[in-house]
Amino acid sequence: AKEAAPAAEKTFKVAMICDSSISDGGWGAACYNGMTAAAESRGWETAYTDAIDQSAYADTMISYCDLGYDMIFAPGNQYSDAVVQVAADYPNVAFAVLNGSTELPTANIMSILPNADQIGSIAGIIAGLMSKTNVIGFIGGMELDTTKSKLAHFTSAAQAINPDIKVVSAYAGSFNDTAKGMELAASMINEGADVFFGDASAVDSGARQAIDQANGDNVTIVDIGQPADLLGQNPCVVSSVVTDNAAMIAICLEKVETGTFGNEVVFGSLENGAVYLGKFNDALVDADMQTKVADYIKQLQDGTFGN
Amino acid sequence: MNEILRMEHISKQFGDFYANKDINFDVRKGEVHTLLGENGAGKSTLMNVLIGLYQPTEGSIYLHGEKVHIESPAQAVRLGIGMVHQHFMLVEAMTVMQNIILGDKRYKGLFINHDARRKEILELSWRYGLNVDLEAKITDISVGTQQRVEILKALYRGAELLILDEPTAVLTDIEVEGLYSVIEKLKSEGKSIIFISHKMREVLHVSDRVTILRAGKTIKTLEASETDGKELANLMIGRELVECEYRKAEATGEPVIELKHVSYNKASKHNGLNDVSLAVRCGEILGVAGVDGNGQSQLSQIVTGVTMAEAGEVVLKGCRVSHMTAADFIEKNVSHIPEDRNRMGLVGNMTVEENLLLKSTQNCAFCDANGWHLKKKAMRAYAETMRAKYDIRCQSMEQEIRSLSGGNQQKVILARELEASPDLLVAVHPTRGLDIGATRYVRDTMIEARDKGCAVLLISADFDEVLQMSDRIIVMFEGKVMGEYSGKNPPIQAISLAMAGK
Amino acid sequence: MQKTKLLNVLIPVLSILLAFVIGMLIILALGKNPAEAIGYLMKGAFGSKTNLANTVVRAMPLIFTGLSTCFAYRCGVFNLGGEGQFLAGSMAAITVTLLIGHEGWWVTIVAVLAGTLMGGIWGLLPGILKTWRGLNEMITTIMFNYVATLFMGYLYTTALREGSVPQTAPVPDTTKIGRIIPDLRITWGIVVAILLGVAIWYFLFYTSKGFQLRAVGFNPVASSYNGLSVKRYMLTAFIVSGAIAGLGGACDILGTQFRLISGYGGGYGFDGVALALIAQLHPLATMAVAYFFAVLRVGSTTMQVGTGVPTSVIDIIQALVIIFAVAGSSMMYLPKVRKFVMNLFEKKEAV
Amino acid sequence: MNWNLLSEVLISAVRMATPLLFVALAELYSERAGLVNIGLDGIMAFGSLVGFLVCFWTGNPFLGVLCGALGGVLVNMVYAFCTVTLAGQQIVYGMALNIFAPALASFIYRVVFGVSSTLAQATLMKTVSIPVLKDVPFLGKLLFDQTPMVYGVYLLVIVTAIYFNRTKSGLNYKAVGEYPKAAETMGINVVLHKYIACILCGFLAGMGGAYLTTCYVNTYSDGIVAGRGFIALAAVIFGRWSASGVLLACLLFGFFDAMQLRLQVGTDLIPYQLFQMIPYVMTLIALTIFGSKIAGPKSKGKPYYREER
Ligand SMILES: Nc1ncnc2c1ncn2[C@@H]1O[C@H](COP(=O)(O)OP(=O)(O)OP(=O)(O)O)[C@@H](O)[C@H]1O
Ligand SMILES: Nc1ncnc2c1ncn2[C@@H]1O[C@H](COP(=O)(O)OP(=O)(O)OP(=O)(O)O)[C@@H](O)[C@H]1O
Ligand SMILES: [Mg+2]
Ligand SMILES: [Mg+2]
Repeated sequence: AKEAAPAAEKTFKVAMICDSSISDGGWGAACYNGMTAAAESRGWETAYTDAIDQSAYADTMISYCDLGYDMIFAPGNQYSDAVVQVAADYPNVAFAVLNGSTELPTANIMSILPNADQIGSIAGIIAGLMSKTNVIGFIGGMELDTTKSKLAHFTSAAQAINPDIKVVSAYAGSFNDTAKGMELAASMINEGADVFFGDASAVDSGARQAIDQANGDNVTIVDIGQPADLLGQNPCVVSSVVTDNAAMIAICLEKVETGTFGNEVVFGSLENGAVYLGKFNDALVDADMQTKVADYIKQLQDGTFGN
Repeated sequence: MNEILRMEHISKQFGDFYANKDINFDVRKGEVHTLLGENGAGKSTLMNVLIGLYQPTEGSIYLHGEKVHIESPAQAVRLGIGMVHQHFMLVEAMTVMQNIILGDKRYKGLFINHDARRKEILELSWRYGLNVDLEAKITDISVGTQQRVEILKALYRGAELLILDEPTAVLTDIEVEGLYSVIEKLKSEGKSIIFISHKMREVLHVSDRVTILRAGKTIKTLEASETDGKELANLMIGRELVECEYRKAEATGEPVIELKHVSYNKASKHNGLNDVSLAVRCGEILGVAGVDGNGQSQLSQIVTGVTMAEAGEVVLKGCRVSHMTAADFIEKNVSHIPEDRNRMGLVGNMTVEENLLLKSTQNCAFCDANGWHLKKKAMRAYAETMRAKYDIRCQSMEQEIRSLSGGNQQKVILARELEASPDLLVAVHPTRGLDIGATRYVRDTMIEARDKGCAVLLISADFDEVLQMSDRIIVMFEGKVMGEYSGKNPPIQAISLAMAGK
Repeated sequence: MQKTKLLNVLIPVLSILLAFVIGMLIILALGKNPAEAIGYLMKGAFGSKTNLANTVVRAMPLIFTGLSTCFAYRCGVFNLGGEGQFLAGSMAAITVTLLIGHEGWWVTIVAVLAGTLMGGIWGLLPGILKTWRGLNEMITTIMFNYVATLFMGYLYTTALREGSVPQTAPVPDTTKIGRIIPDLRITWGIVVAILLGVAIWYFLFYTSKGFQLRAVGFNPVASSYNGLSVKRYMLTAFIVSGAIAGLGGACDILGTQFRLISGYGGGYGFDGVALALIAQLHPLATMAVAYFFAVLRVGSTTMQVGTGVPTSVIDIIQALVIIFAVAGSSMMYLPKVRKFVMNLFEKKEAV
Repeated sequence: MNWNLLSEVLISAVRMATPLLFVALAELYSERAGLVNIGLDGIMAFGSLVGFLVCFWTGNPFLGVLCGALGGVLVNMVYAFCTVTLAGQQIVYGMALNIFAPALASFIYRVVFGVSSTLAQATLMKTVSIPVLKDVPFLGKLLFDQTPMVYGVYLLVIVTAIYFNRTKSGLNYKAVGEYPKAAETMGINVVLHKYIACILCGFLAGMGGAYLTTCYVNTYSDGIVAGRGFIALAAVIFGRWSASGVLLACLLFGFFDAMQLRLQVGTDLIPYQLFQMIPYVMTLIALTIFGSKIAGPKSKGKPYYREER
């Protein structure tokens, strides 16, 4: 990458592109918040372009490059191709790909990779402890590898705690068909599911709505939010598995400033605090349960969970 | 004088063309006033202006002495003007009753009071002798009945002034008699009628006064009692009517086309054929007479391969062709002047030149390499020769053909169909809508083709045309051939009876 | 004659300008500087060699779907299935590439042929339904679009998936359609597109078959009376227009996108219809309008990035362009308007 | 399949059919007057945004629905002017609406909520259950425990059926779609009817859109309409341009969609995309089997000028 500019005056600029909307209350929002928080902490300027088609990924990034942006943040592996193409033409611009693969990084590309296994496991621990019906539900957006491993670890963690647990799961095939989320959740509730976890952005908010409707005034079916702390957004949210994108993005920004950007993957995990469990809804989870969850997460971190 | 309608200085322009120019016309209470004029003289246009369907370019209309501005047919209905259109305005998917009460604004209430309306309509139909089955769908009733429905529609709305646009064109003689009595009845009730026709006999029979239109202009208004057919005809055509007698030919050769017991859509009386046999030989014109809608369309389609017969045999120049398509017929040198030139004969959005060459672009004179390259120069040259030869009047050969006048459109079809020196020419209503000059031209050309040895099947609703041109005549009624007559000194009485199915 | 032709060009141009004026007013209302916005737009589309090239790259798929529309509509076939046929082409091309497992230029050719064929088949299906069962192609082609899109989803999430994201493996480097100039993204696909456009133009206006096809499109009844096989021409139009879109899909996947991915190909079909209609179904004009659409797309991306107006403003301007351009030309068919405009002309000439 | 599951599927089918039904009725009113409107998706998108906004601001879902419907009318006036007054091509303008209206909706949403990244949620319309009847096993929850909108749309189906089959005005309306010139000569104002048709179409399609954001999900997101307009278009053809037919077609689509989602939850073996194809493939199969013998109103899709021959 480029040598760090010696002049301290230079205001760095970072831009984010996103195929969904930044106000979707899910993935787009979390990523945008992550970027702005990180930028603020380091005094960067930000810009974003959201709700763009796949065919415009490259054009948009090129536009930012032409306008002198220092880093481009692409929150998803679906942007990898476009990033690789554009990065080759603009060696002086840094590109950070959230959830990018470990093979992706080059001289001006870095991957940011939160630990999906841990995220799934944390949700699984809560679900395994909380489910009374022994049926838990998972709704995915697209069959991303990260989503698949979240599902796998959600399942195995829950079953490690309660072997009778059955997982019902489905993919909505979309990140923004809210109505589909509702229908999927409704049918899972019908199958008896009482703890939900999802990885489908706006689809999840539909699911939460269906859960709230099924609950009425008495919350018996709950949802575990992600990737931001969603406590309070819906009555059914019991807690959230939070991914601290801001921390990881900030690492990238710092590397740009110091001229050490590139050829690297920034991992996010329980260990470095980029993945953590959000606050509990105390009305739904008693202190006893909360400590149990904390214990299991400790085990997870130690690598002793499930043994 | 109790004049109820006066139209002053009416002009109506379509594009650059004046369909009506400075027309003056009036109607008195309780009279039958005929508008007489050739095809395209502007009769229907004038009436459409009167009922507000078209807006006049200039001129004014007075009803009961008061100037009115008729903006829409709805207003015309309110003013007591009713019209039976030349091309019926019936919604096919609905029943007779529904068609009659359509747009009725006299009764309040949301729902249709079927019983009351039925009673009212039956009363009306009984009073004027207009029998119809109210529950029948329009598609299931005959053309004559459809017309009765149209008249009922107008009367039901309380029309004081009734316009009948060529009401007799689609009727048999007996039905025409029925119509006359309806007109008498209406007149006796003090209603006024505008009657449109170009048949002298009936004009003189029903009218009180006659106004003659020619080429969009009023020529003269006459008292019917003070004139005769000859004068009217001369005024209508604009010059002394030269009785034209074509020489009749007698053909003895092999039949070019032969139909043997052909049936198609047999059940239908109006658009089917029932066991039809006929033959056309080279060098003769076989005329098919009959009221429109007795299977003529189907006949013309079967002898040109557009549709296939359901039963029986079609033999063209000795080959069985019952299963061949229009393309094969064209290949076998059959030409066709179809009944509806705009819908079936021409591609309106293409140029005059392209329409002239519609059938022959695969011809090696106009293209190379199996149709993969058009010789534009050759096409242009050919089109220009045709323009000269057939006297096609247009601004340019690159003009869209829909902007040409009907007569010139027909000349384009004629040029296309006759230049191939066909063995068989099927001509359906070849002069419909043409002025006298164009009509003469078309007829002469067809006779010329016959004399060169072409077999001609002439289907026409214009009885006089069939009589004048045919060497033999057959009459069609409800899909059947009613009889065959010689073209020399044809037995007019017998033929018109046959046309009515007698 | 001259006047009509002039108007046919003038009206869309004026309409587009009007649409832009409205767009600029929106931008002004958002508190941004319209002049600056236009500047960004120009810079994005024409600012550098790379930008110019990007515009051409963006135009390529649009040219294909536009030409596909052009061909079908000229024959009276209202094919709205450009998108499905485009995707069918891409899917076939990538599937064949990945299944063959070898690399090289011959794979490219096989893949392009497979894409064209598959596009043709995807066009043939609604064609059969229309000629055999009389089903309205506007409905069936839309249904087939959905099926194609979902099938593509199946391919990239399951059948041909590679790696962590739902997407297929990329086309191997040596199988990609080559770039004309190595450091610009323009591929030989654009040459194919332009040649195809010229070929269609020649076919429609200078060959007998094309002549007949147009006749069928304008008036099927008269055509059948004049011995043309209407059903055969219509079926051909379905197949060929599908194949054109399919070829476009193949060129796009092998030259620009390299793999199937969620959201791929969205909107190309409808854009194709819109731009072909603006071009009044003239193949050469269709290519020009496709290029214009691409300018708008690429330029407006920079404009959005530069000014920070919402992306949807761009879509609004584009829709306005379509509405105004088409409304402008249909207005010309109204006798009153026509007369008025002609009068204007006459006056000008008189002066 | 157990009863409980069937009942769940049916309830979900009704829920999914309701917005479809609004929009299909919208198209029915449009096509009955001879106007084929393929811009339903666009109208719905705009309706859903307006409905959402009003509901979000006022907390009154009913007002939201009403305003959503009016928003739909507003957008459809573009179509009305271009196709009726300018006698332009109906397909083109329908498509233009599909590009224009969703973009406008998305634009307005962004302007209103800025770049704030919290999710705006509105209050949903409450279900009104009919006492006693709702406790009828199986049918109770299906028929008598729904939002007023659901009752409304079924009422509308009946009203529509009666309107077209029994009333004078309905007869005139149908005549406009069948043979506008004949209708004109009978004193029916064709242009007015066509505009009314566009108003009704915009109103109902807007309402269908607003239903999505005021009764179904409590958020607005771009792409929320998800092709429902096109399915509704197919439903009208499928239902042979009659109110009861449209009802059946929509219920059928709703059923397939609900089934599809249930099947997805049950199995992992078959890729979900294949399930998602079911509604479209079924439409194609059903259309192929029934053919299109009844082609609907005769003049549909054709522009009308009074002075044309
Ligand atoms: N809507 C129209 N647009 C353009 N030209 C028209 C239109 N209606 C009529 N014309 C032209 O105006 C002229 C007069 O037509 P009109 O129908 O009034 O004749 P007509 O006297 O009723 O003839 P016919 O005996 O055939 O009914 C014709 O040349 C016709 O081509
Ligand atoms: N959802 C419904 N619930 C109750 N009754 C209905 C419903 N839909 C239609 N009906 C009744 O069924 C009758 C027939 O309506 P239907 O919609 O079948 O007519 P249509 O199909 O529009 O007319 P046509 O048969 O001429 O096509 C109407 O009288 C109406 O009252
Ligand atoms: Mg007339
Ligand atoms: Mg019915």
